Amino acid sequence: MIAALAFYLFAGIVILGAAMTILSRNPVHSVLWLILAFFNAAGLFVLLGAEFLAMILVIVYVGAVAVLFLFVVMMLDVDFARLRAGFARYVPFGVGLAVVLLAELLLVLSGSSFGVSAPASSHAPVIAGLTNTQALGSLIYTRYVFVFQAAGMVLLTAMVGAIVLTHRQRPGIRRQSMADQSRRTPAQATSAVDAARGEGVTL
Amino acid sequence: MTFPVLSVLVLLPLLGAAWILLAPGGEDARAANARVTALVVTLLELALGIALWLTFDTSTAAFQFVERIDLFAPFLSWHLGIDGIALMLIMLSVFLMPFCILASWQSIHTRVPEYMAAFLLMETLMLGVFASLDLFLFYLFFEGGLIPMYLIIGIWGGARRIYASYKFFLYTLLGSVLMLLAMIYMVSVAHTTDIPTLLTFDFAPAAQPWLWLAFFASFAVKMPMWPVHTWLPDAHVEAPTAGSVILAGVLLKLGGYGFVRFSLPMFPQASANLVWIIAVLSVVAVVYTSLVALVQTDMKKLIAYSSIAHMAFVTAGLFVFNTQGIEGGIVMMLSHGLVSGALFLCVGVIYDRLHTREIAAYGGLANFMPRYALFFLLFTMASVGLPATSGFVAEFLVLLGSFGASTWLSAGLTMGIILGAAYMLYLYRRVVFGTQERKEVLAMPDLSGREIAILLPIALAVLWMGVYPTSFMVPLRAPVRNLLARLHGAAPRPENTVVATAAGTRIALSGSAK
Amino acid sequence: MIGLGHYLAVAAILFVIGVLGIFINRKNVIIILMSIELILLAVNINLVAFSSFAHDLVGQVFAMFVLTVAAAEAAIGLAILVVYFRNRGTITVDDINQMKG
Amino acid sequence: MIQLLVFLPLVAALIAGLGNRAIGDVAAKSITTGALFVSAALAWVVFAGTGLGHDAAYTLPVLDWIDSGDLHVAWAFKIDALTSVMLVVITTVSALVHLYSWGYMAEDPDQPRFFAYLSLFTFAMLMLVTADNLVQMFFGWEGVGLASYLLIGFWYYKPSANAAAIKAFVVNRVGDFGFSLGIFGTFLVFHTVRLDTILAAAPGMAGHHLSFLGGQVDTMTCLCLLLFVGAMGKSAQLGLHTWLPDAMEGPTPVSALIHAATMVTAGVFMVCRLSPMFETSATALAVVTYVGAATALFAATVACVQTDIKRVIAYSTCSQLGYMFFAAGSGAYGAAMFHLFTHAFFKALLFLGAGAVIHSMHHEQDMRYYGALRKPLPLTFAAMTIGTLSLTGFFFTSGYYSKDAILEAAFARGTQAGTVAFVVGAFVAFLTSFYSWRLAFLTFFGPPRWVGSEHIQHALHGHDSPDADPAHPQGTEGTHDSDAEAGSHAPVEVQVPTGTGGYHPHESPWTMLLPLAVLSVGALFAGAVFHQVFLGPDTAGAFWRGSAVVHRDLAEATEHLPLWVIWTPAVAFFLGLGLAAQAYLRDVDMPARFTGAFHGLYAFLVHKWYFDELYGLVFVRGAFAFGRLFWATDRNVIDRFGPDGVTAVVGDTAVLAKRFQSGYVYTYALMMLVGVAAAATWFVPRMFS
Amino acid sequence: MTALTTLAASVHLASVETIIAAGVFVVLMLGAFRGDRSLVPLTWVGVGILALAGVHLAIVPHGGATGFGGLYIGDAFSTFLKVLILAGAAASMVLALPYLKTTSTGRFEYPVLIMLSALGMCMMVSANDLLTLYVGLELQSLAAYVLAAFHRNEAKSSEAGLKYFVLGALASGILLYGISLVYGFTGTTSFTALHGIVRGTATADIGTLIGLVFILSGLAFKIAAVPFHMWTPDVYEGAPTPVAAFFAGAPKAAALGLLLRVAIGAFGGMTLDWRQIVTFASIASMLLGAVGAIGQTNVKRLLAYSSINNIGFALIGLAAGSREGVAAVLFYLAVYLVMTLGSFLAVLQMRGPDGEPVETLAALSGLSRTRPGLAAAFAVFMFSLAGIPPLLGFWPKFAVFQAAMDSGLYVLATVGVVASVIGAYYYLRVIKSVYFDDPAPAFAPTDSRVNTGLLTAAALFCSPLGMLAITPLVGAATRAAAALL
Repeated sequence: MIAALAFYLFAGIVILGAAMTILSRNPVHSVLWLILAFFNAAGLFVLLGAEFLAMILVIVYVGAVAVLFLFVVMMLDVDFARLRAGFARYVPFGVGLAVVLLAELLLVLSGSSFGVSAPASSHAPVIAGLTNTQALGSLIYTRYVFVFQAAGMVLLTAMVGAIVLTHRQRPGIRRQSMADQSRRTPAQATSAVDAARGEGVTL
Repeated sequence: MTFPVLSVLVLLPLLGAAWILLAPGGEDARAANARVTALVVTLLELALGIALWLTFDTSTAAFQFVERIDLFAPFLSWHLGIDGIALMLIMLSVFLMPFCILASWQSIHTRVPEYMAAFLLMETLMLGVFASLDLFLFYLFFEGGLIPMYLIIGIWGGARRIYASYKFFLYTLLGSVLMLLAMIYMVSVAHTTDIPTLLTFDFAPAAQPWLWLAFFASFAVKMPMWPVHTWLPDAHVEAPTAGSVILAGVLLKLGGYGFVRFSLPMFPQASANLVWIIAVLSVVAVVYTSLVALVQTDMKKLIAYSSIAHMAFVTAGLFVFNTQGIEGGIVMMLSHGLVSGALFLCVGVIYDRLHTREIAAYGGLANFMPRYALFFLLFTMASVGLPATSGFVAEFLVLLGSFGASTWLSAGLTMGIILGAAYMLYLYRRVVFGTQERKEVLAMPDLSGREIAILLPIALAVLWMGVYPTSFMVPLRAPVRNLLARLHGAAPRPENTVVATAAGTRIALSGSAK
Repeated sequence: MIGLGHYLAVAAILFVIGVLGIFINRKNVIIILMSIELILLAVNINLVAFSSFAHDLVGQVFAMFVLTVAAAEAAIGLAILVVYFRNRGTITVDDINQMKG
Repeated sequence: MIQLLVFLPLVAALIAGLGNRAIGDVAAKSITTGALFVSAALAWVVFAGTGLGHDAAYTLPVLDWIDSGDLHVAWAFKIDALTSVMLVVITTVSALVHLYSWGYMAEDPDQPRFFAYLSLFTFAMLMLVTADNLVQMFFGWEGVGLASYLLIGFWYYKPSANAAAIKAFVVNRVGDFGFSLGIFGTFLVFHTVRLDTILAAAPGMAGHHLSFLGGQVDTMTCLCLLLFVGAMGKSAQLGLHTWLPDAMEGPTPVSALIHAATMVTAGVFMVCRLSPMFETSATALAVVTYVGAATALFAATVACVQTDIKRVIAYSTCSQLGYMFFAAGSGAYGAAMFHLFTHAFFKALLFLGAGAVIHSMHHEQDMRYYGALRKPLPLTFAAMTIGTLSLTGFFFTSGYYSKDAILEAAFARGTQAGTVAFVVGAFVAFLTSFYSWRLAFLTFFGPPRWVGSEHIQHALHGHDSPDADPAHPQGTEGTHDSDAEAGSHAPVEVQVPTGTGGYHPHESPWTMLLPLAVLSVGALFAGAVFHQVFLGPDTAGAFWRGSAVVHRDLAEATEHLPLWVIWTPAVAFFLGLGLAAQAYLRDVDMPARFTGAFHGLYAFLVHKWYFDELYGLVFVRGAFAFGRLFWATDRNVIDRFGPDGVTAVVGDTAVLAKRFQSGYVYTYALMMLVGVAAAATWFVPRMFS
Repeated sequence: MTALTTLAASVHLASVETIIAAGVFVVLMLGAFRGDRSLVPLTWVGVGILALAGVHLAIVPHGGATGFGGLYIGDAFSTFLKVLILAGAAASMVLALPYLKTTSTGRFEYPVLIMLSALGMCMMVSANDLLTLYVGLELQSLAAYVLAAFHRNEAKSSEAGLKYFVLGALASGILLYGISLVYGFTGTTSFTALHGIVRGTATADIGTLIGLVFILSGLAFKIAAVPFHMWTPDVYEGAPTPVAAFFAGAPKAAALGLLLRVAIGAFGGMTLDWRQIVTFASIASMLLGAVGAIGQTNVKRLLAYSSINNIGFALIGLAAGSREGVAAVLFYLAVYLVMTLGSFLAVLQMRGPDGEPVETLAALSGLSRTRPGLAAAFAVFMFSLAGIPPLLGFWPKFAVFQAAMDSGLYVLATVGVVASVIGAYYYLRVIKSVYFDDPAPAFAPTDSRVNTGLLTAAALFCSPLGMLAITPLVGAATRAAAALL
């Protein structure tokens, strides 16, 4: 009963958050709605027994991705006044189409038998006695090591990509050079000035 | 291994083209080299062709000089060989080529090497079509011919060359791709690309009409038959003289050759059942295009329309299912190749002098270009089918054959003969007869030695074919007999059936004979 | 009782909202990026739900990789957005049509 | 010998034609004329052997021609009596015309070409008559057509000549349409085109049926009528006659040779040659008779109102050909051939005589500007008179025998067609007499009316020296324009001013007069000499020896005709002569009064029964209209809905696609959504099945 | 110990990927320390690494062995495609050098990103599990997004990157949603297992089917099949030319290979179902690709439509669903890769007097006068792309039509040939510009021997001489197809 209530609460807020994300005029609000949706989705994950994923969602998504969004929204300093409101001409058509698609999906999802009754084909059954995190960990580092490594390459790509696109060599900026710092000798850095007492020096 | 004469025949122009394109030197030197090389190569080809003819065994319908290398088995072999029909068309091609080169000797002065190379490439592809005994090899050559012709029209053509070249290319391409599908189907059913084998393969009667129609799409456009003929006048008008010659002389024949080589023997039932399409279109074409030719003001366009009418004779003849019709159709191809080629050369002669194809610009040439008038007259008469010219033999045989098949067909085609005389003589009258006042026209010199050297051999060939066509028909006999044997049983019931009387004399009886 | 169907329905709705979000607004490209995140979230809910009801961890593993990749995707997306903004000074969807036809 | 006879003119033609200006006028003329005289001599030898003598008919193969399946056509010469008659006629007249042309064409700059054409024509005509098969006959048929075309259009700078040449060729082609279909049908029926075989088998085919243009028709009737269409074209029978008067645009020797003596009789020859075939079909014979009679009548009526001297003779020819046909249709092939034979002499004579007049009158052809020429041109006058007498059938001239024979045969035939032909023939004989004498009186009698002629004026003031002419070819012959027909619309019989204008016509040179003399002899005596040979009930069979059907009973029946039938032609002759004399010698205003009174009839005749107008409207204008229509169809229908249309549709689609490629991300996304949703929707119905 | 042995075997199986991954780090490190000046040597290092990986292709087992718990498969099919991918990637790296030098985009990350993308592609074609598929695809895509926007000072380039990214991410979402459905309805993500399950069911389960629809849609985006094609012209136009060349080549091969693997390898039992979608996409691509190209004035856009058009033809082979069909597609891909790379190489030669890239069709006018060799190359590529015999481009078209006819898809084949005629129209336009029109200002002469060499090689390959390659290519493609079917 409580589980059901919790589900409807989380589900409702997820959907609300999602809807508001795309409908808000202010992108900052959108990001905040998105964060809300993520939190509640994490709640759904917990209800489904996927605690590790719920945590990841909160930490990675809310903690990193959503904040990144927020950061970019702020950074781009978009002139919101200039952003035109209103929808594209064929939005009614698009919405109708989306509704049809949704109806079809619901139809399909409600009327069919799922492959969940075929445990024989399962490569990674849930093992009793292991926590969700332990179970995932044991899978990722064994059976899925290849994909795991590949995911690393994906992140590397993202890194390289982000750098190659956004990193700029600004001419006016002084950069730290450790080699130069190490090589620096007192002779270069200091000069002995024979200062006359009481008169100070001019450098 | 015997001397691969067909391979040499097919590939020699290619080598020539390569040499022309790769030859070093300045522009003038390259142009000169191109002209000479092209002429030498085409003359060598002619010599080879004559040798081929002389050594050809006319007593058999079997393919001769066969060569076979399985290049990309199972779907393509370098498989060459000729029968009498192919031989004669090869002769036509190699005969016309040197004149094309000569005709372009002076009139083409831009990008000469490319031009000559394109023509030599053209020759390779044309000969390849006639010599192929592999289905897809045939297609390769058949379709490949579009490229050089497209370039020839597009680069060296007239004012509307772009439109004409597109129309030519796309129209013919559309036809042939449908044929390609049919070929693929055939190979998937018969499991071979070998034409001799396919010639005796019996395709399912249900599939035949479709296959036949697909081939028809290709050949009808190529011929061209009414109503898919409109590319031809445009292409002819815009093409340079030699391009028109090749187009009319040889390229149009590819369609007729296709009908003889593929449609008839491979799909005999479909040919018999769908012959009405051919008959109707042929008659319409003859009358329609002849009337259109009558009102033309552009010489090349007029001859182009007359070509369409003549090619309708070819189709009509090929599909009357008797010896005279088929032989007549083939002779018509040869004759038309020579005559229309010559007519285009004639147009080219005066075009080179005055640079207009408007009929109205000329007139009175008989007075100051008598030699030209004579040649032009001869070819005009051959075009209208005057006896003792090649045109008569062809028309006569076709009409004779068609009478047995359908008197309607025969009567319709004969109408075309009347109209043919009208428009050709009308053309001749307007160009050669009459008076001339304009100085620049009057200043036109009569035929030069080079031009006579071009026209005279063709004229002699036209007369030879008219007076003693046996030379040209002997090679056809065995293949045509073979073809008719293949068609036996599938041929449509002729309008008038023929029975033998007890007395032994064969007489004709109608269905209601007493 | 809450069954698999309920979760799938939520995911389906989220998915459609995400898809809608891509072409419903003409304003801000960032919203499109967020819509993509919504779509991925929908997928994840699906995967986890299936996984949970099938007692099969593959779905959850999958979802984890989706999360990872989605993070990378977001990074690159934002990077491109920044570059675009630097060039054009705008991120209005309506303005992104220098190339068309 | 036959080869030499036939090919000598060809060789001469080639030498003269190809040599042309290189070998010079004299050489070309000598070669061709010499060749023709040799041929003529040989022809008489053949005639003596195969015709008058008793040499058997034979066939001389030369070369294979077309060999396809069971079709075997060879170049071969078939020599029999019929052929030998034709050989004589052709070579003799041709040789004389060659000779005549020396004088007539003396001023022309293109003489080699002219003689080459003449010889070429002779060759083709010889090929026609010696053909042993229908295809070779067709070769000759078309060959003479070509030569005729070339000769009519010889003065190529004259638009009217060009038009006439094309008209001749094309109208003949219409006839050939029938001829060739006839050949095809014959081959279909008999499996051969060899005359011997066909004629032998023809009687056996009577009563059989053939499917033609959707209907079942009697085989032999169908074939004969198709072939007869060819004959109609070549022999200018009613319906296909329109080219012949226009053909007068050619030089006069040509008219004499081709359009009087030889080519136009080819149709008659053909019918006679194929007489065993025609004999199998009464229908065909009746048609031949009616067509012949109608032509005779038509041409004679028109001839009565023509003012151009050559046209009068041309219509006369047309009319006489009608005689020949209804003779043939009546079964009197011998009479037809005999009339052909005599007609060759007197009609050639008339033409050449007319040519001499024209030559003397500086190429004035309008009889209204003649008059009183018997004094300056006595020899020509004599020749023309002989020709006229013969044509009108004066007693014991050649024409008398042949025309009588025809009328009698038609009457004796006893069929409805024969009777009609007889009545018409008798009336035409009257008309013939009238217009022939009208011509003679207008030309040679009365006051000189030369001053009104532009040609004469031109000659007097423009070009005193005829030698100056060659440089400017326009002056060589009259500028009568058959297209314009200007003269025909004004009342023809107007009074023109009289007077010589100071012009002095001269008699023609001997080269022209000698042929006239020779032909005069023929015109006078050929009938008397040969009529028994050709026609006699006892001798005809021995003469023709199967080369043409001879009805002995018909020949005998003509011996026993009522007296009024026998005298009818003579009466007609005198009536015509009398009327002509009254109208053109005594009461010279009578023609004008007549035309005023019967204006409608007169206009009808002057317009030649409106055939040209009708054909011009229906066929010429029609063909051009359809040509333009179809040409427009090419562009506006076929191209528009074909390649250009497809291109346009593709182009429009391209524009649409380009516009749809809006550049906006949301459009693209929507499109993707559409794709997904459509694919999903496609499969959703699957759920309920 | 056993686990380690298995792992070692798997790593050996995936040594191509391993080498490339290691190579990425090598180049990245060298680049990080040497900087952008060393672009040229680094590029060649990258080419060397790809070549090394290529050599390994011959060594590693490709008899259909699976590794990493069944996530990875090395078979003749993947090997064939990897050859194409590596060749395409290597060529894209080399041909970019002159462009990068002259357009201030000469940064060492270019080869790195290409290699990362290649790595993703190799993973894709070796995927034996939806998870591998997804990660491989994303690896490839992410690198590609960055590459599209690589010319970061150019508005067009960043717009291309943005569009590509947004739509690509949407496509990934659709794909993923499909994957999740398939996973849910079948209980597995393994291709091997899916193959068994799908074949087992008499009529395809609707949920699986809808999942498959979503998956195919996602993949259709990657190969730019209609209606998921709309990004292509914009991205090709906006992206730097070498990048566009790269996009048109290797990723298409990889994605189409993946599509084959999924459609035939995993869902072969549902051929009758997905054939309808593929047929539609094929027809729509052929027609729209042809029609869309007609109005173009930008050569790169034109080539983009050409790629849409060509994918349509390739899909005919997929629709056939037979071994011949797969072989035809692979053959098509191989030839298409060369044709498209050749075309872009030719486009790269189009440079104004100052070396700046020129992309308009009008600039090609009269090229045959100013640069006959280049003009001839253009002609060869265009006629070849149009599929006019005897140029090599005819044969793959021929092969797919043959496959379609053998499978009884007569209508599809007929529409295909008609579309090929429409398509010929715009290829002819290029040739018309090059040969028929009056010359435009000449391009700056080329300074890259390597590119000229590559261009010549590609042109020779596409010329009738290339027919010599038919037998080995078709043989290999047939063996590869046999591994799948």
